[in-house]
Amino acid sequence: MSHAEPHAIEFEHGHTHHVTSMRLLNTILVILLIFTGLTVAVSRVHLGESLNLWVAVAIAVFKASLVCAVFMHLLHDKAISSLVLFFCVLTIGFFFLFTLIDMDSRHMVDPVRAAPIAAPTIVEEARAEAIAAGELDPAAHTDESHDEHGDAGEH
Amino acid sequence: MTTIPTTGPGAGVQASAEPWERYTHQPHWRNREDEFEGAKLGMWLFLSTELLLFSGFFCAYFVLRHFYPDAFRGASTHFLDWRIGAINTAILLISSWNVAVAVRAAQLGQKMILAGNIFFASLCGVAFLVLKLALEYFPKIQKGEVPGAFFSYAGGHGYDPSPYDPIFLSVYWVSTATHGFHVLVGVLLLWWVGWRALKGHFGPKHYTAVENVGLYWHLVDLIWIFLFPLLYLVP
Amino acid sequence: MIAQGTGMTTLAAEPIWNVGKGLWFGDDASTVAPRVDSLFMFIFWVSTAFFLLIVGLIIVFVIRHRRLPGVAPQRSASHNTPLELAWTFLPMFFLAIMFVWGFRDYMYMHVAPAQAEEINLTARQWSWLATYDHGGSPTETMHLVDLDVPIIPVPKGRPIKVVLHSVDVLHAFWVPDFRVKIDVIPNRYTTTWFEATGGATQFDENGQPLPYTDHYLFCAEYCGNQHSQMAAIIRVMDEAAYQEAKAAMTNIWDGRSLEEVGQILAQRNGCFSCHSADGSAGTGPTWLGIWGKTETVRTRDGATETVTIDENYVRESIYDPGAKIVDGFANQMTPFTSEQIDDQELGAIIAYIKSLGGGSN
Amino acid sequence: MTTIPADTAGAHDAHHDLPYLARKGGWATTVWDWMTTIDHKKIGVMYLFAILIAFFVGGVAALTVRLELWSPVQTVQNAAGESVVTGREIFSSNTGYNKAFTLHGAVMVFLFIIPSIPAALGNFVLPLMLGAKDVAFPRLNLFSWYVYVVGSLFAVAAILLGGVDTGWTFYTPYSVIAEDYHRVIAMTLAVFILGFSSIFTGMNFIVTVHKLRAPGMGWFDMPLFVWGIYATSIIQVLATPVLGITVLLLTIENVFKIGIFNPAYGGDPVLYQHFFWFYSHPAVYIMILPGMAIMSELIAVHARKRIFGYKFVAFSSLGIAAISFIVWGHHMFTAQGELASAIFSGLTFLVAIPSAIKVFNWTATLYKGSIAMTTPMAYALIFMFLFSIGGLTGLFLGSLSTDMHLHDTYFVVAHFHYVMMGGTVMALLGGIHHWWPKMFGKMYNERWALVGAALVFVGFNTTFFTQFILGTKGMPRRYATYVPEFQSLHQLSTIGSMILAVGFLVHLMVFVMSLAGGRKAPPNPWGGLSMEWETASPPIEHNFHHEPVVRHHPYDFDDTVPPQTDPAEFPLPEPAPAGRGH
Repeated sequence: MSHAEPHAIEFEHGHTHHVTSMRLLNTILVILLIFTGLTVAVSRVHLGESLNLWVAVAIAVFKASLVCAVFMHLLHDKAISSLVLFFCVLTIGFFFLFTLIDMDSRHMVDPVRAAPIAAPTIVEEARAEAIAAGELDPAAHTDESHDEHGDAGEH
Repeated sequence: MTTIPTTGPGAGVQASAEPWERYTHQPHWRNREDEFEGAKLGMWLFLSTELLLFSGFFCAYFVLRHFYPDAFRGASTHFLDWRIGAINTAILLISSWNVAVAVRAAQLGQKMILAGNIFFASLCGVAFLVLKLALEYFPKIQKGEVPGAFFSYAGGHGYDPSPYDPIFLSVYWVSTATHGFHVLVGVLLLWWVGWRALKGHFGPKHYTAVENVGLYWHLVDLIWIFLFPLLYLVP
Repeated sequence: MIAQGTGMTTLAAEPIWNVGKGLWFGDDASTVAPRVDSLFMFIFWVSTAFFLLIVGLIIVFVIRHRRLPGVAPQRSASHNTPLELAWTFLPMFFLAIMFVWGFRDYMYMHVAPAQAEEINLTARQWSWLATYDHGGSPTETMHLVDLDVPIIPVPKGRPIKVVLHSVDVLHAFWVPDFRVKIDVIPNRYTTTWFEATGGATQFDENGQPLPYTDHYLFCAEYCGNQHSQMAAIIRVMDEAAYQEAKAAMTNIWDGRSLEEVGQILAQRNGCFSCHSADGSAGTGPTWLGIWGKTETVRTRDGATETVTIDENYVRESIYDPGAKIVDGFANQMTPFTSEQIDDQELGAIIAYIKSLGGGSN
Repeated sequence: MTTIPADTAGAHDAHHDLPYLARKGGWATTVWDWMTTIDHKKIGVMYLFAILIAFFVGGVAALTVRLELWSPVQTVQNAAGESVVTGREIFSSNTGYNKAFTLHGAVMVFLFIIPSIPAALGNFVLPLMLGAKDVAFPRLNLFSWYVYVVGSLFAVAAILLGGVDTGWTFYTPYSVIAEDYHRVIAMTLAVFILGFSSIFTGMNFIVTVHKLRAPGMGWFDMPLFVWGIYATSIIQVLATPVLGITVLLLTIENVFKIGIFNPAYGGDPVLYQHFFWFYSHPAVYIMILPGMAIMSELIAVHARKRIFGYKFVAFSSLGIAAISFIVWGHHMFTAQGELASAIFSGLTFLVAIPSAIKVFNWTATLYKGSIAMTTPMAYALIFMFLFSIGGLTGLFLGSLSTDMHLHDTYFVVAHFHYVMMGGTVMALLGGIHHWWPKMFGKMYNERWALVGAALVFVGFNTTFFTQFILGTKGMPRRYATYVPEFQSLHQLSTIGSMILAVGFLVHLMVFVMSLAGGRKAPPNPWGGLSMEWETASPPIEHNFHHEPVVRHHPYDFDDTVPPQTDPAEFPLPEPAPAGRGH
């Protein structure tokens, strides 16, 4: 194996395909790992409910763009691949945007229409039923009997 | 998707050549480049359907988190261990790097580097699944930390489960299980590609399957990049 | 069946495009109805104009340019950009009018006046329960198609805000004569409002004018088996009659026997949409002669038991219908909570079922 | 771009010069050959038969529904003073009726209309029009047919287990609290699986259009059918996955009792509607765009006239596809917040524009044409008539205040039947007649086909125009029983559905007669210019003897003699005076 770093290979009849350099691949991996650490670190800091969410999403978007651009070769690929991804993301964007607009604007005209009012009591009822029917044993499912990682993520 | 023709114009290459050197293209394509580009376009279209599929989970996540922020915070910190999530993230990132290196190796005709990286990536996938099953799914099922009506976790360590906890667990289970299924499919595909790589099917003139399975594997990684902070790191 | 109305209410200065409204709409009986109809008819005539233009041109072209053997077609332009831009942007003008007009009236429908009286409406499979501000609910019913449905009195000429909630699945509140519709959703309240005008005078069987007008209330969102029987009557009456009707609801216990109260409560809570009192088949077992009978039932875990229909069984079946289902019937009933039917009311309902006869007791 | 001559594959391909329908040996061999074929033409024909069976099943359900609505249910007191239910026609309970309309909706939408034009006619015609030997991924194409069959089997299982009464929209929470949830699961899994079939077909066509166009065929040299199918495929790829996740979540909700949509467990039922309509509104355009695509072919070929404003028509397809993704909320004006409703209403009016552009352009195409009253042309005209009504009545539903009254009424039922059936099914019928000679190499009886078309037109309007009036007057949809005021209109509608059924039977007879003893079809009976008319009828296995090269625009009727025709039959107009060419 030669140590020369080819940037492209000939595929067929003058069509060349780009070859990503090892150095770039390694750099991207390191950046991705660092940002994984960063997103964990940021989540320890309380920035407020929505800001924390936005930062986590922003870091994830950044990491995802790196994967797309380099690992998935979008940087040197035909434009059509990026176009497909672009329209896909655009579609998802509309999906989220309009759904969330609806979910967050119900109260605007009449506040009574705002929040979900039905507490999911059926969960409790179903549990009670299952316990009564002998399908569930609540005592067996407390951390007192299974103590592996109950406190793992606390604070 | 692709076959190695035993007859046709490609058969003229000397018999000692690797299969990839003899490969031409399927008869309905005009040339190999078109076939490669067509297959890749098809793969990107498929990947976009996968992203849209997962977007449903994310949409449900955002809406339900908007409704029940406290339950999401409590359930996430109590039921999920961010360390397992972080290790799994690293595993997937490294395997993605392996796959990217494998594509490069295919382009450069380095058969053993190609196969080695593919198999290492598939091992990472297996490790991901083992960690998920052994440290998350099985203990959770045992403790009753399951979604919906079957939720039977009665609390402990000062944690009093709220009736809203199963909602978070619903999102957690359906999204990670679907993702896990994709990892499983990816591992099987990697084995298929690795096995064909060992037989010499892939080289600079023909590496469509490596490229496309690689794209699929990166997508699996991509989705986890979003799932990890959203599920494991709710402050 | 609602008494037929005659003639249309005379409206001052109908817009010109309201010509032909009679083909499309029945009565209009609320302040919002003429607004909706007016936009409807505007869109109708604009659409008709475009439609006739296109169909007319097609007919002319098909006749004038029909193919004749051996005759060559004529040449014509392959495109004409100004023309195409014109028919791209000209419709936008009409569309913009429709959008703004529709949005304006939609907001009118959704923003209730501050002085509106509130009526709570609870939907369940398959009945409507109206609760007024004094806590009372309608007691009168009307026979409609194959079911007795409640009559919900509303005052004429005064805004009423309806606050809706469903205890089980999606329903929709629709009064066609009011042109008012809103979905009823299980996990949140929805609201709408109307000011009834009463519409055209209605007459009784003898041709005498009635002092009130009746309007259908339909469930418009598919909600299961008896979706099409989930109806009620909105009765528009003048203020005095309305106050009287409201007062009549306040204490249903006064001067009534336990059985009579039980019958009213059963009606109100929609029991009769599934359980008949006359022996006819329904979604649930008929109550006629059921008391004291021994029935085979399915329990929740699939086992079969026999039970006697007594106080305990009725109570359980109201608060937890799925516990023991009589063989041959499906588990379709939404449970009642003890706030919806309290102990005292339960006693009345049991007394009513007892009164329908049966074996022992 | 380099091209390789068509005969690269060598002499062993000689048998590929036979018609694709030629039998390959005995009965068993032929069946095996069809079941394992990767020939897009055979797969197209298999899809055609599959969707026609689905149409029959859905149609029977529709007739059952109409018959049930012949009379309202009434209880009367008989002589003995007992209450007796009268007027029930078919079903002894509402559930039977509810299952019938659910079956009708689900089968027609998921098994019939969505795969109809793209998968059946598209598969057959699209590669031929592009001058390609096959679609990009022939094996995926066959696989998607099998996926369709497996999905259909799930639907059949749901029916055989006793049917589903949720309506084809599966609205939560009704669909997740039903006691017969295992049947709902079977039905939703069917929809999930059928979605994959749709996705695969869409992917295949997009890649085919991008990569397999004949040499010399630029984007604006493609027939408009290809543009329409291309736009459809984009929607199929970008919208169907969301349906997939929706029904998957619905299935999981039913099996594991979790709470994403079910309010009893903390979910939001309106969220389900967003999920569902995010797919199902674009799906409406998956249904109608291919109909529009066929329309452009029918009008151009049978009027022998270049499509007026080709680029406007082509781009309007893409415009419809794009806007279709951001209007789904108009199905939820009565359920969602005011802000969202206002946004969706505004966007909804936008989608009227490209549809209007198409209708105007088709009308203008007829001007100075040479219009032959063939069955395909008759269906093109019927389409324009019915689709215009369907499209224009959409304005009443897009406008907020009128929709508050009309939502979930028979007005909506009539509107979408005018679009789906008056649009897509009429275009499909026109398309089947148009390409029938190409597909099977036989002509059909024009006179009887026109009789069938006339019956369908009359029957359709009788059935559905009455329903507009029912809707505005106050008849809610999905009602098994109704108040007696509506009976006469309902009866008129039912009579119309009978006429409609007779019309379809006439067509069936015409097709069977054609297959049994039709005159042999010439390669180019209508004088079309797109590439499918350059090959034999039926086409040879590899579509073309030599890779075709684009020499003229597919609609250049003024200057091109149609291939493989007698020039006397299709005379060209006088040559254009110098300087006045297009």
